[in-house]
Amino acid sequence: YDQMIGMGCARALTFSWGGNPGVGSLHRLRDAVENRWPVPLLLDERSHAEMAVAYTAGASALPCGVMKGPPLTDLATLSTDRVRPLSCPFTGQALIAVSAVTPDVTILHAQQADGDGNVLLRGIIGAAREAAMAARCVIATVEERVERLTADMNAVILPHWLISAIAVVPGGAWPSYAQGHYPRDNAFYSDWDGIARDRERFSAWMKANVLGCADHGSMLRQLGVAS
Amino acid sequence: YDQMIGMGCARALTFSWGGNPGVGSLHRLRDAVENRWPVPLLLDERSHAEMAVAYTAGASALPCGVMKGPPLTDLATLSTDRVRPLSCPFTGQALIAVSAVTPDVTILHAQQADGDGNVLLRGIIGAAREAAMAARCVIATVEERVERLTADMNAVILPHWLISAIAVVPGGAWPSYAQGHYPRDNAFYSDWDGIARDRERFSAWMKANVLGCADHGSMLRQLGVAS
Amino acid sequence: MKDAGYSRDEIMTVTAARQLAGGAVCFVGIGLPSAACNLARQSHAPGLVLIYESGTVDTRPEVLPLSIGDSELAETATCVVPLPEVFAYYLQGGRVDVGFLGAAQIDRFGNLNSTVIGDYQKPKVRLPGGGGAPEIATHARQVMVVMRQSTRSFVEQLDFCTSCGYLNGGGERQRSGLPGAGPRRVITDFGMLEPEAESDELVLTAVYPDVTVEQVQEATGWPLRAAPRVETLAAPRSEELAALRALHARTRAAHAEPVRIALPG
Amino acid sequence: MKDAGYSRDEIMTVTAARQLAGGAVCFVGIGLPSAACNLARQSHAPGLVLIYESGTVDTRPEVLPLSIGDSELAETATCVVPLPEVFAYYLQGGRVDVGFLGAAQIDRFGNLNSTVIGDYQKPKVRLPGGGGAPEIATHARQVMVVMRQSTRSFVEQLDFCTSCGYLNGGGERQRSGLPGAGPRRVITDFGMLEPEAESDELVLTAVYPDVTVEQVQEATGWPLRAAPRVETLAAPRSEELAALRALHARTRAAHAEPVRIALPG
Repeated sequence: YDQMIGMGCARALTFSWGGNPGVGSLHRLRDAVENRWPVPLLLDERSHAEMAVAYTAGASALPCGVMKGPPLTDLATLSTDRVRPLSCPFTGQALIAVSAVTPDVTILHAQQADGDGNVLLRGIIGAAREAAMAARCVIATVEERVERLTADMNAVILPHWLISAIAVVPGGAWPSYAQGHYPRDNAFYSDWDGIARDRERFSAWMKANVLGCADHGSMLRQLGVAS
Repeated sequence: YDQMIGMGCARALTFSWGGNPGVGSLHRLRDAVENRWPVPLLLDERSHAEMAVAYTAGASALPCGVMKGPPLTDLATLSTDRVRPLSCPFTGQALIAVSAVTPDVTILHAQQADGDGNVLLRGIIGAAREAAMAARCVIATVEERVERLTADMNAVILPHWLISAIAVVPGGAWPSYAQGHYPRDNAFYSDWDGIARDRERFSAWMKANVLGCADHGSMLRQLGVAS
Repeated sequence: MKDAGYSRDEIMTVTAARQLAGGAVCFVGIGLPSAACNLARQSHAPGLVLIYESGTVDTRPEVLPLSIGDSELAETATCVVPLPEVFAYYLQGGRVDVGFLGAAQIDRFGNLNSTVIGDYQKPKVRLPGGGGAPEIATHARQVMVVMRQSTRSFVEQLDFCTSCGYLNGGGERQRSGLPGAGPRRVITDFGMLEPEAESDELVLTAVYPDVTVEQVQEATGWPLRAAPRVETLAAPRSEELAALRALHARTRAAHAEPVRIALPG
Repeated sequence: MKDAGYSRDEIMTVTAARQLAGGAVCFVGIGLPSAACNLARQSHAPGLVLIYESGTVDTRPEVLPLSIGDSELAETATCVVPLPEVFAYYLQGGRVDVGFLGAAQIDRFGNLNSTVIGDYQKPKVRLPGGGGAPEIATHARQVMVVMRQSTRSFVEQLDFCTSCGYLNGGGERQRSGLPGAGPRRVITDFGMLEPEAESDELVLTAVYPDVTVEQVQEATGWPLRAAPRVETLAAPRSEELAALRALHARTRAAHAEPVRIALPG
């Protein structure tokens, strides 16, 4: 999402951690927040746990979810739109109400889709299921289309009628990894630090590799990642 | 649990459905509630959804959980210990607060335990995971002990430090089934209707097959279920 | 009725099955609802998505389950999700089109009792209880009820309200903020009842061949009104009957298989 | 220090690792905490249970992950659970003994900032943010902090309080009802700070060999007090250093492997 921010595509960011994992900062995010370049970015910031509760509430069609309280951090008290104190109606205990997050669209990458359109998620799934079920519309990209999902009955599957559209995009998780398909491209995460640090280098890279490529596969081939 | 009720071992029952699936009533439960035999039984009755929220709250160390409201059924309004109205602090929407259920002990049957004491649940798991994590103490019976759980990384596993004790009890789910091991004994569910309908026949059956057997395996052999 | 070549239960199940269209997502109770839903799925509505409250999603059982926890349901499902998830994300989340329920008692506004006959604290008959029904009745976009009709089951006054229909009628359900539309159809062994606009009171809208309006009224514990025009429902077609009987035969055979557990040692 | 045969980072990591005993359940942040926890698990505390906030439970990575989402963490875990579950059932549920955190700033009461330098609305430096830290600091039975010490990181006044330590001290944390005990130890590249009884103020309780109390005070942005008795921490043993260096070498080698994705067609 550093690319979307750097290209001015994002008006607001709902997030709980905004860094380059194992490397440091996301420089386009920093530039947008610190210098409003290329456009100002509204931050809707929560902790991981608040985000998990917010998506879970959204998936459950609830306006809010509950955490143990009281809210004492600067983050929790920054905005009354996200976190408010709540008293347990049974015990009086101090709790925290977290407002639901309900995306218009959730876009996620998964391993497989079958003929009916059921989508299999495998590995570290984070809050992907909740983010999908909280959304009005779900778009999935998958590594492969299969006749039947190769999954245990207790696997994490998004059933077909919750999905609006599926695109088969092999390598679609790059530069991250797809469990069971290919590993994380750690070198690119390092390279991105240098690319994104400079506005002009970033713009040139985007022009050559994103705007200048017909699809994800051509980009991967051009970058020498895919064969 | 019809057996525990009929033997007078239960003072109270927290439940959301108390029947013999596919057959009809649990006659010992009925006798205890309707005629207080052999001892009175206190009912802490909730709906499935309320129970799910109550266990989830317990597992999360919260005093209560939240559902969409308002509470309008006779069950929801029967006791203010279980369900209370709650107003969303963001939207004012009418919600339902459900008090947490935190068992002293949760006893469950599972497929496998490994050498470290991790326990694998597979198939229809209901709220077993939440009931375990809501409890102060978890006792698991398992079909088999294995070196390494034969499970996908996204399988439902209770990690070892949450479990107080594990017993290897093959056939321990009988007369129900253990996914991947043996099917449900539908005939016995039918037979139980006749056995439990009559106080004397029930007592005789319990004496012969439960009190009179050294362990679960001997009972299964005596009943001709196991070989 | 026997002369017609089908039983009352059979035409009831076939009629219930006919209410279900193509890709609908159904939350299914055990018993009559389960038979109707699976008949529909195995015949005219193969795209029907069945969810049982045990968490089996998009399940395609060959035989009818005796319990919501049957392994048949797990083994033929797209996935099996934990109980909290099926109620929170699927049902409360608004992702269920049709909830299919039975009950011991129903009143004129479609409120249901599956908890007790008599007083809750000192019941005459303690029934198994609500299970998933209260929230199915609350959240499913619409509810279908399948019940055998008699003055004992279609009553003036419920002994206990387990699941909400239209409450006291006259739009009270809608005003109270319950998300789903409530019981749109009640299919019985006499015909079909539907809620009247404005009053929300269940009125008789259709009967089976050879059933009279008076017979249905006699089997109802409140003064049942008939709609201005009462339709006659079509008798089961031979292929529908054959499919239903085959389903029941498969079920009986599967459930009669003796269980033997091999113990180690 | 170089003459000692180990770097400041190395003795800091080894010291942090030594704080972890046998079967403790640790919630681990990436970076220094992750190195310390894995060193402990691979050496003196093989029974250590490591949980990363991405949901990998009881994971045993051979190499250090670059991100909490690394597949190495998933593949070597007993199980991988969804994010809501790891935070609600494990962390908030009170099932984590030790939370291991880093931060950009810490104050004398162990409150942490990992959000911004400067004003939140117009920051001088926007940091990645809190991630799982706020709730780790709240719920873990006790917290350990590992941070390089300087007047820029050990500050009189945080720019932003991301995660709660002892708040304003003097028992305020306990009175406020936060479940965990707070930061019991802060391990730096100079030595160790611990909260004083009553005041909750961090005081210097131990230093590395050849480090003086004055050096630590100079590297601290508030007037750091020393405990009545300041211990000298043992230098890393050769097998500890060898294990740590081997871990880093394996990590570098693994992360340098080029990625090639085979596209169909």
